[in-house]
Amino acid sequence: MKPKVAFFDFTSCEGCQLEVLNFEQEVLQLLNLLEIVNFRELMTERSDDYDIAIIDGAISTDADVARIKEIRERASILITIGACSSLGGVNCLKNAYPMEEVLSVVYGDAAGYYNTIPARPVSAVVPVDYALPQCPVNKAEFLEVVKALLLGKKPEIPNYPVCAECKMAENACVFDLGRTCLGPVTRAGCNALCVTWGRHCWGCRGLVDDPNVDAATDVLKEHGLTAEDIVNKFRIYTAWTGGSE
Amino acid sequence: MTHLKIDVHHVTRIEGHGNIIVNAKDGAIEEVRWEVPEAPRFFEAMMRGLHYHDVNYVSPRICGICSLAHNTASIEATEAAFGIQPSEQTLLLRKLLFHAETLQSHVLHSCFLVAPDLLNVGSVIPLAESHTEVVVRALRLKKFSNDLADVIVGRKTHPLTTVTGGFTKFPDESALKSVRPRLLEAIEDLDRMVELFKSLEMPDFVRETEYIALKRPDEYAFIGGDIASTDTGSTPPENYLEITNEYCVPHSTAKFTRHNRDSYMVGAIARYNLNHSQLLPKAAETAAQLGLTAPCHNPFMNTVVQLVECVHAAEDALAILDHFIARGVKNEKPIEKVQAGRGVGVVEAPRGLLIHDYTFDEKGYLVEANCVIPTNQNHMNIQKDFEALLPGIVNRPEGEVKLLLEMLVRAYDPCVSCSTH
Amino acid sequence: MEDKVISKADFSSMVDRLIQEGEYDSIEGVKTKDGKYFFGSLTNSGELCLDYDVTLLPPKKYFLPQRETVITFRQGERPAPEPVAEASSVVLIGVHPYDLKAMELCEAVYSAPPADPNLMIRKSKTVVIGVDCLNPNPQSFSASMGFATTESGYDLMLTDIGDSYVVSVGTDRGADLLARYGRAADATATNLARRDEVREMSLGRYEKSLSMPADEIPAILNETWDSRVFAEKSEVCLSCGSCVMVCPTCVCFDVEDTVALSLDSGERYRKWDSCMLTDFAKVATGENFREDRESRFRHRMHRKGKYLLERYDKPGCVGCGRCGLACLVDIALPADTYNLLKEAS
Amino acid sequence: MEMHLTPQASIHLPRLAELVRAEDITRVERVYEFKLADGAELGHRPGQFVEVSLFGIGEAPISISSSPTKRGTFEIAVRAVGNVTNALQKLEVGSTVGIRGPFGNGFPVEEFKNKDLLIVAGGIGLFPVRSLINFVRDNRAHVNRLIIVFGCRRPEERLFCDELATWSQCEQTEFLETVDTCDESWTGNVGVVTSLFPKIDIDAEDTYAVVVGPPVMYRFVVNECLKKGIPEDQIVLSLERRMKCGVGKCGHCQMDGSYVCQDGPVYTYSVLKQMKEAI
Ligand SMILES: Cc1cc2nc3c(=O)[nH]c(=O)nc-3n(C[C@H](O)[C@H](O)[C@H](O)COP(=O)(O)OP(=O)(O)OC[C@H]3O[C@@H](n4cnc5c(N)ncnc54)[C@H](O)[C@@H]3O)c2cc1C
Ligand code: SF4
Ligand code: SF4
Ligand code: SF4
Repeated sequence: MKPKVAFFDFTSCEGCQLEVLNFEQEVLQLLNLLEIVNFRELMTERSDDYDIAIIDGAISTDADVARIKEIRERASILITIGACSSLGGVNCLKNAYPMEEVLSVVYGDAAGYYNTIPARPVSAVVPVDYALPQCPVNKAEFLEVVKALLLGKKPEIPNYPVCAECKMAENACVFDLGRTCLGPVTRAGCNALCVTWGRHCWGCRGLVDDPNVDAATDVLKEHGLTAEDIVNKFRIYTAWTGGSE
Repeated sequence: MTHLKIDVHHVTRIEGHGNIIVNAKDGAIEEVRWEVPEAPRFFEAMMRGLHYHDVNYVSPRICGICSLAHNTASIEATEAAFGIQPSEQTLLLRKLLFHAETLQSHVLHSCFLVAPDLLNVGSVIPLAESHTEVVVRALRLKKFSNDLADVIVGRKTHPLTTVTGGFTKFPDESALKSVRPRLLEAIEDLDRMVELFKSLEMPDFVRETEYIALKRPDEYAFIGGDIASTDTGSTPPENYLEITNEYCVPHSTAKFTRHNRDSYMVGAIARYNLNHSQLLPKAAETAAQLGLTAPCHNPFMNTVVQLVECVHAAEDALAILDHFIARGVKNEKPIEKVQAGRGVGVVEAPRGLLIHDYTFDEKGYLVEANCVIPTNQNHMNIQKDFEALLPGIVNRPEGEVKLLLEMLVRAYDPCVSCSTH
Repeated sequence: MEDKVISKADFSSMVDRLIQEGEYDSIEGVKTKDGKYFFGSLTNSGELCLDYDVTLLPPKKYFLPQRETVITFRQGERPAPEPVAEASSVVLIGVHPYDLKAMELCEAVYSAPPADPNLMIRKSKTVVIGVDCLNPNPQSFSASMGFATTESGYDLMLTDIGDSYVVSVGTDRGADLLARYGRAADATATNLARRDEVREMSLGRYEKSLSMPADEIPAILNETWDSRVFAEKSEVCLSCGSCVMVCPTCVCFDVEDTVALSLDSGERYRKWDSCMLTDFAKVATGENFREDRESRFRHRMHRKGKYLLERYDKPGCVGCGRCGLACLVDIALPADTYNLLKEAS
Repeated sequence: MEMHLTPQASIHLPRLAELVRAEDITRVERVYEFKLADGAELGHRPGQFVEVSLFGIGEAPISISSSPTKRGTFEIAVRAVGNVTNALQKLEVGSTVGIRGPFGNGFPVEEFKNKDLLIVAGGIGLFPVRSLINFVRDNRAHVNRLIIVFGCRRPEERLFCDELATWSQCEQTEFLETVDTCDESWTGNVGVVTSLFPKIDIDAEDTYAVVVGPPVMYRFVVNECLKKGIPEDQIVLSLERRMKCGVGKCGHCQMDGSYVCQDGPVYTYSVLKQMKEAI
């Protein structure tokens, strides 16, 4: 029996679902292994009978909260893909402001029509079995996780900083090039993608389990960042500090 | 008494969440509504205080499908604010990227989201068996356009190398050369898609509206230019507010817009109606083959126009690629310059006119932002199309009515989560 | 063996000929990017930089790649595992003496019984052309490790004496390569005197050094297990593993299985691992045998300074300074720690 | 020097073995009997281990639990805690696995000759020492006295109950047993393993103690052994560390300068005492 898989999207850019759709070569093989019963962006049929729920997007409205709880009850395995569902993602940038303020900045006088709550990762509302952060989700890692689950193996999500992979990729260190980077505290697994393409790490895979944030903060300061810059840097992906279920 | 009650909660095969509500009794329409319940994300509020580099990085997260368009609009707005004139190479690379995104987005839409309706199935999955060749070609086209973007920006969704003032890394000759034969193959695949669509029939429905798109004297516009309307002519981008006039309605978290009439349309049809004379030869020929004549007032034809644009994009991409293969890509440092000020960036995302408007302080931190998304501009036009389409079909079976309304929504290729950024 | 001399122009033509004739699968040498150096494939001699200070990664990557398939297998009833040892013929140009010494250690580790053939096969298919390091990087202390120059580990060794290189021939294979591809003459006494002079001058350019003879390090480590130096230095450690990833003598790896999407076949691969990473010594039941930064930091210092030396009779650190350059909190350079321990003891 | 380096020499290539029998010991522990596909003997010493491969899942180091005197097949006993060990539980008889090894030094069986042997096993520490116990029982003249002390947390967690019964009934084997906690149905000794020590009377100079169990147990049991006067180099322990290659290359099992996979897993207390990272 092929496991039944359902995809659900919450507050997000839907880039993660698109990344999954971007398995041009692999998608046909995947369909041999899984039965996709719910994928709103791709198909009209839907079913509430599924084993694995794959979630993208953060939780940011009261309706989201109710919906994710319902999904958790039905799914035996719940996986979050992407930074939004796994960490809260860029959605949490708004949490720096009062909700009335963000509503009125965007909707002006009509702010009263709408509901919003501070954005949060899925794990803040229901237990998550496996979280695959990254913005957008790492296709290769997603495939590895799917295969691991099919084999009955626990997926391996790295618990060490991006620096290690960045060295293996033989990049020049961003700090040596006169810029700054969150690689030293960010969970690896992307092969230091951004640095390899001439940028720095923004932290889209979230922090490692035991980050030395104090030491990293000192490093950032030494490289010319103000305390405010540092807050801004961390808040892009790791603004959610409310813990998990 | 017959009661027609339609409540499509979350239309499928579109990007984001939208609902269709219809209530009719004995052929009398009591209620017909396009609703957008998407959770809003507040980019304009939450990006405030970010450094411009981070703004350019965060703003593409407005939309995973047209992240390149957002990224480019964001960068162009920033450059306008700082008074940066990017190099010719930068502009050319950006155009090549746009073609990659247009291709990938249009192929995804026409083959994966729309084609199932025309072939009477619920998704592309059964087509993998019944129309294997089409699906394989469509997948190959999509993969090609993704890979073309990958070579230049590192990954298709949420580009990496694009920054204010230029690029951080450049494709080498061998990478560009390896792409070229695949581009030729893509052009062939597109021909076959065109063949397929020639045989498919689009619903016959016509409603003329106002069409708005960018217009440039030199080419079929995708980046920059003036904002042109079929009703009122051209407006410089800085004055976009005169065109968009955004307003809120309680049943939609996305804002609506209006200009000269109750609604206007943006996207492939709008571009085609305004700029069809600038299509490259092969694209113009394709339009003729598909029976397309300007102006086009049938929104269902949007998908067909998208195919024409794919041919145009592939054609132009080949010219640009050949230019870079012949001349090489120079390793240019991004231009750095920061000053306080406001800038507006305008581009034609696959779904239509996209505007980013930023104000920065003297250190380059964002003070204020406004983003107008193509789908915002189309929401009201969808509503107006519903109102025009429904009376003619209200007596048909419920399933048929529902399908036609859904197909109409899909024709617009709406990017709903994007519109509630 | 004998010493030759070759003009720089002739050496460049030698490299170009090596590239063009295709006798070897690839010609690898030191190139530059972002103001740093790295070993990469050469497409013409103009890309080669022989006056570099240090490469980002050591040439170890050619013998022990970052990720390497070690066996393939089928899934199901008949797994039929097959060993994999991929190796191509390579000429590797521009290896500094410390990296040659480091390779000798790697070889010692991998040839200790039971020997690992993968590394050894690659080594045997690689012709190594070394070059003396005349402008050491600011963290290098290889001179005090005794590795400013080396008498072994290369097929050919170049020393830049101005317009030409003195070429020390280390092996028959090197002599043969030089004879077939290069136009070298016998080195004159003046050439050799000049070589000694430039080598001598380079010694003055090391900014870092040990405050004790290198062979005292094990004894110092023996006495200082509980020294506060370890706790103090490691407090700011990011556990990022950078120091290990860039090290020419670090050889530890992790092993994982992965399967094809069809789930019918797969491979087992090994990839670089680092004892500075938090979970390196953690077992399935949750116990972590080096749970805190201090114990990991101490372990690395002992491994570099003592364990490897005692086991393989070759130093576990060659003083290349890469770890010092890579460490963002400036604690990784073994010389700094050994000097502090010496002071404290 | 000529080196014949064929890929066949790969340190990573397992031999194939067939699962011929599997039986539950407890809910999470199971014993597996394997037969090498080429019909060869494993050729191990008590205290050695193998790397068990489940292709696609991974490898895990597991002690050989049967005695070398058992011919034709060998046994391992495994607690399911992770990927490989969980997947083993689902393995059906007739399946093929990969085996590398035997690795490690094993117990210094030769030194036990004509001595008294005191074996102390805690929990699944019994898995490796079972090999030694059965070896000695099959070569009973090899040692003088054979004293076995076994402790586990509760009666339900007792392992190899049939064999425990045999040992306790055998005249030539002295067998003591305890559980940490229990209900009324248990009539035996209650308390940690060290609580049995006062009951053991030995000629310390002539005794070798073999101690295997969870890390916490070592300190206490070694202390008791020392108190009884057993010389430090006659106290033998088997350790566990993270392992990947089993052949002294991957670095994971390093403890001070020692590679547990090669120099160990068996060490005498006199050696371990010198090591800072041992216990
Ligand atoms: C010398 C030795 C003998 C052992 N004998 C037995 C035995 O007889 N019976 C038994 O049930 N268990 C034994 N173990 C423990 C057993 O190896 C681990 O429980 C097992 O490796 C867990 O692997 P896993 O794949 O199920 O778990 P995962 O957590 O999925 O492990 C992943 C990988 O981590 C490593 N690893 C994790 N835990 C350990 C560990 N404790 N020791 C070494 N490597 C580890 C392995 O390389 C493993 O492949 C022994 C360990 C050692 C070192
Ligand atoms: S480098 Fe950092 S920001 Fe980039 S993908 Fe990796 S974790 Fe995300
Ligand atoms: S420990 Fe540091 S200095 Fe020593 S060899 Fe390794 S990287 Fe070089
Ligand atoms: S010593 Fe430095 S380089 Fe090494 S792990 Fe610690 S912080 Fe990273």
